[in-house]
Amino acid sequence: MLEIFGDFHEEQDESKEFLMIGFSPGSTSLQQRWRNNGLSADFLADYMITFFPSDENDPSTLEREEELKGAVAYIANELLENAMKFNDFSFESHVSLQVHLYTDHLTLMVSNNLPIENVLGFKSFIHELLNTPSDELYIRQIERADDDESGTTSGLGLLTMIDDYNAKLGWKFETIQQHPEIIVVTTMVQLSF
Amino acid sequence: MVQIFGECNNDPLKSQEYLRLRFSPSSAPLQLRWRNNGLSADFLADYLITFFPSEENDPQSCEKEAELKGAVSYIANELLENAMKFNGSTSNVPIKLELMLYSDHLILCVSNHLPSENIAGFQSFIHELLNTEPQDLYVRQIERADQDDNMTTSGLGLLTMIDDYNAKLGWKFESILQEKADNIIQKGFISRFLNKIASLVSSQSQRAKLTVVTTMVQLSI
Amino acid sequence: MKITTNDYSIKYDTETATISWQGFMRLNGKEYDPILQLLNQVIDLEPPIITLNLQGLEALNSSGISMLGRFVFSLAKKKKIQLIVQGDKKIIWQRKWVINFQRLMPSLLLEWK
Amino acid sequence: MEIITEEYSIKYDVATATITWQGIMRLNGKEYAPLTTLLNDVMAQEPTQITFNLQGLKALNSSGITMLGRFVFGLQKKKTIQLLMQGSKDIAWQKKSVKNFQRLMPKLQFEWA
Repeated sequence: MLEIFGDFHEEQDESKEFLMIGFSPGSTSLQQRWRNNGLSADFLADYMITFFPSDENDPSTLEREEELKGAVAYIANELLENAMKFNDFSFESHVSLQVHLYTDHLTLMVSNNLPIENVLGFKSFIHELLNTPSDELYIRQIERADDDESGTTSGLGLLTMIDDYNAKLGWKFETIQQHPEIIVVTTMVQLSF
Repeated sequence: MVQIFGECNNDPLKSQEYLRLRFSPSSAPLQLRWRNNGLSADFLADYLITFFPSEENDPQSCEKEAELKGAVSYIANELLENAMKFNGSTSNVPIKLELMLYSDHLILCVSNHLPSENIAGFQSFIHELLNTEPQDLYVRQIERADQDDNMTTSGLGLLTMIDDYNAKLGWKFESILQEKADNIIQKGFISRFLNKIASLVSSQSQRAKLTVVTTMVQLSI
Repeated sequence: MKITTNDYSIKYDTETATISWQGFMRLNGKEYDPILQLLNQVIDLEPPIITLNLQGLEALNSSGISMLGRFVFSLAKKKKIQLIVQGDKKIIWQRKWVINFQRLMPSLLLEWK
Repeated sequence: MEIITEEYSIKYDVATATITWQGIMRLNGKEYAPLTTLLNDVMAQEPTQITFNLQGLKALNSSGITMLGRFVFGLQKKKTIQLLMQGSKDIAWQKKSVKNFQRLMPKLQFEWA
């Protein structure tokens, strides 16, 4: 079974450059490998920036490059943090992160196993995200975080992508196995430049 | 068809920790993306080090960490440089780099498309590498480079892995169809489906045979 | 004589006949040509001793090692110039490599930091 | 009051009531708890104005933005303390996300370096 929410499409062939990273499900604690999220996000951003040769004598291109690099590093880190936090490590599967580059935009995608008990809650948050004015949702999320000391704030990360970075977001929920049921969720972020 | 040389475990045991990178085959000039080899190698080494928490107060463990990091970044960079240099520009086979971590060793694997005209030469160098004293081969490679200004020094990179880092090397040469190569790029099932239809419709002759070479480096830790 | 980029630099000091290397050098084969040229110019000056200070060169790929090897090899053939290599054991590739240069030129002098 | 790690630091200067943030902060949700404690201690001292100097904070993840948001939100409810934020336009997350804090506290003052 396959369900799509928001702006989601399969990668097109005209993606000239791409990079995919697959991470092991992880025998080490999340704490120990947490640092690797930022490391991977910075690498992805650094890697992509190679394909935007900026003109050293033109400060505006350098500025644009820095901005894009910052956006990719922020978004990739948020996507990875969420995937690592919510991934169901009881299955043999990996978390994957990919970036595809097109002439006027790029896409970032992360896939992970979502535990069955979290599927409904996540879908209802997606619905809220796609149908609530961002000002309102922003304040709502901070209030929620205030009530919830455990601080699983994935919501704010997705909201900032849309609201602060003008990204388009989409999700694919795919049932890849029935017994026991395994659901892989892929989050796609499109960023124009 | 599959051919194996050296110490190449065709189906390595599942490792608990791994990192896989897939790179698009070069559409940007090699010059432009060259910097990404070092960047990727350093990332791999940095990533790996997370799994070796060293005691800050223990200089020995810090030194061991620095040594492992240096070895992995050197070897991964050499493997990627070779893969990018030799990957056939006409294929759409992605270049893959994989790091697998085990309790007492690690494996670095790179695979790329090798144009058919380069296969015989590469296999004969592998033979030389596996059957010559490193010292002799080292001097021989420098002399060769001295005579040939267009040198492609992949040979020295592989030799240093064996001689300086005590790595075990192996290779797998595998023939695949271009159509299968397409599928190596993980795609969603819709485009996979469309591809399958396209390949059923297209004639046999459009499916070119390609050789993919995998270089496997084993390093004790 | 010097070559300076964002990633690395090479400087030749005429007075001490020392070539100092700094940074990360992972060039594509042919990109080493200007560096080889600089090294050949230094050989042409025929100083009695040339010192290579590699202590600041943190990374070098095998194409770079090959270039250095060729330089050492040509000095060994010339037999007129003494070579001193200054390395840092903390930099892995140097610990491994500087010893290999002695295979090409047994009279090479090694100084560790 | 200060928290210093290899990757980031926050320091409170009592004389100027300024909290200076430095480095890269991408902590796992719960790891922000000591920082929240520090911020609450500062709030408890009831200075008339608190200054956040964020110019050295190169990266902050959304858990960190949430922590800052909660603090701003707490000040807003309190109504007795003025907040001044100093940011840098060269840092992507600041340029993008600063308006969010103003949503929580319309009176918040912001200065670009």
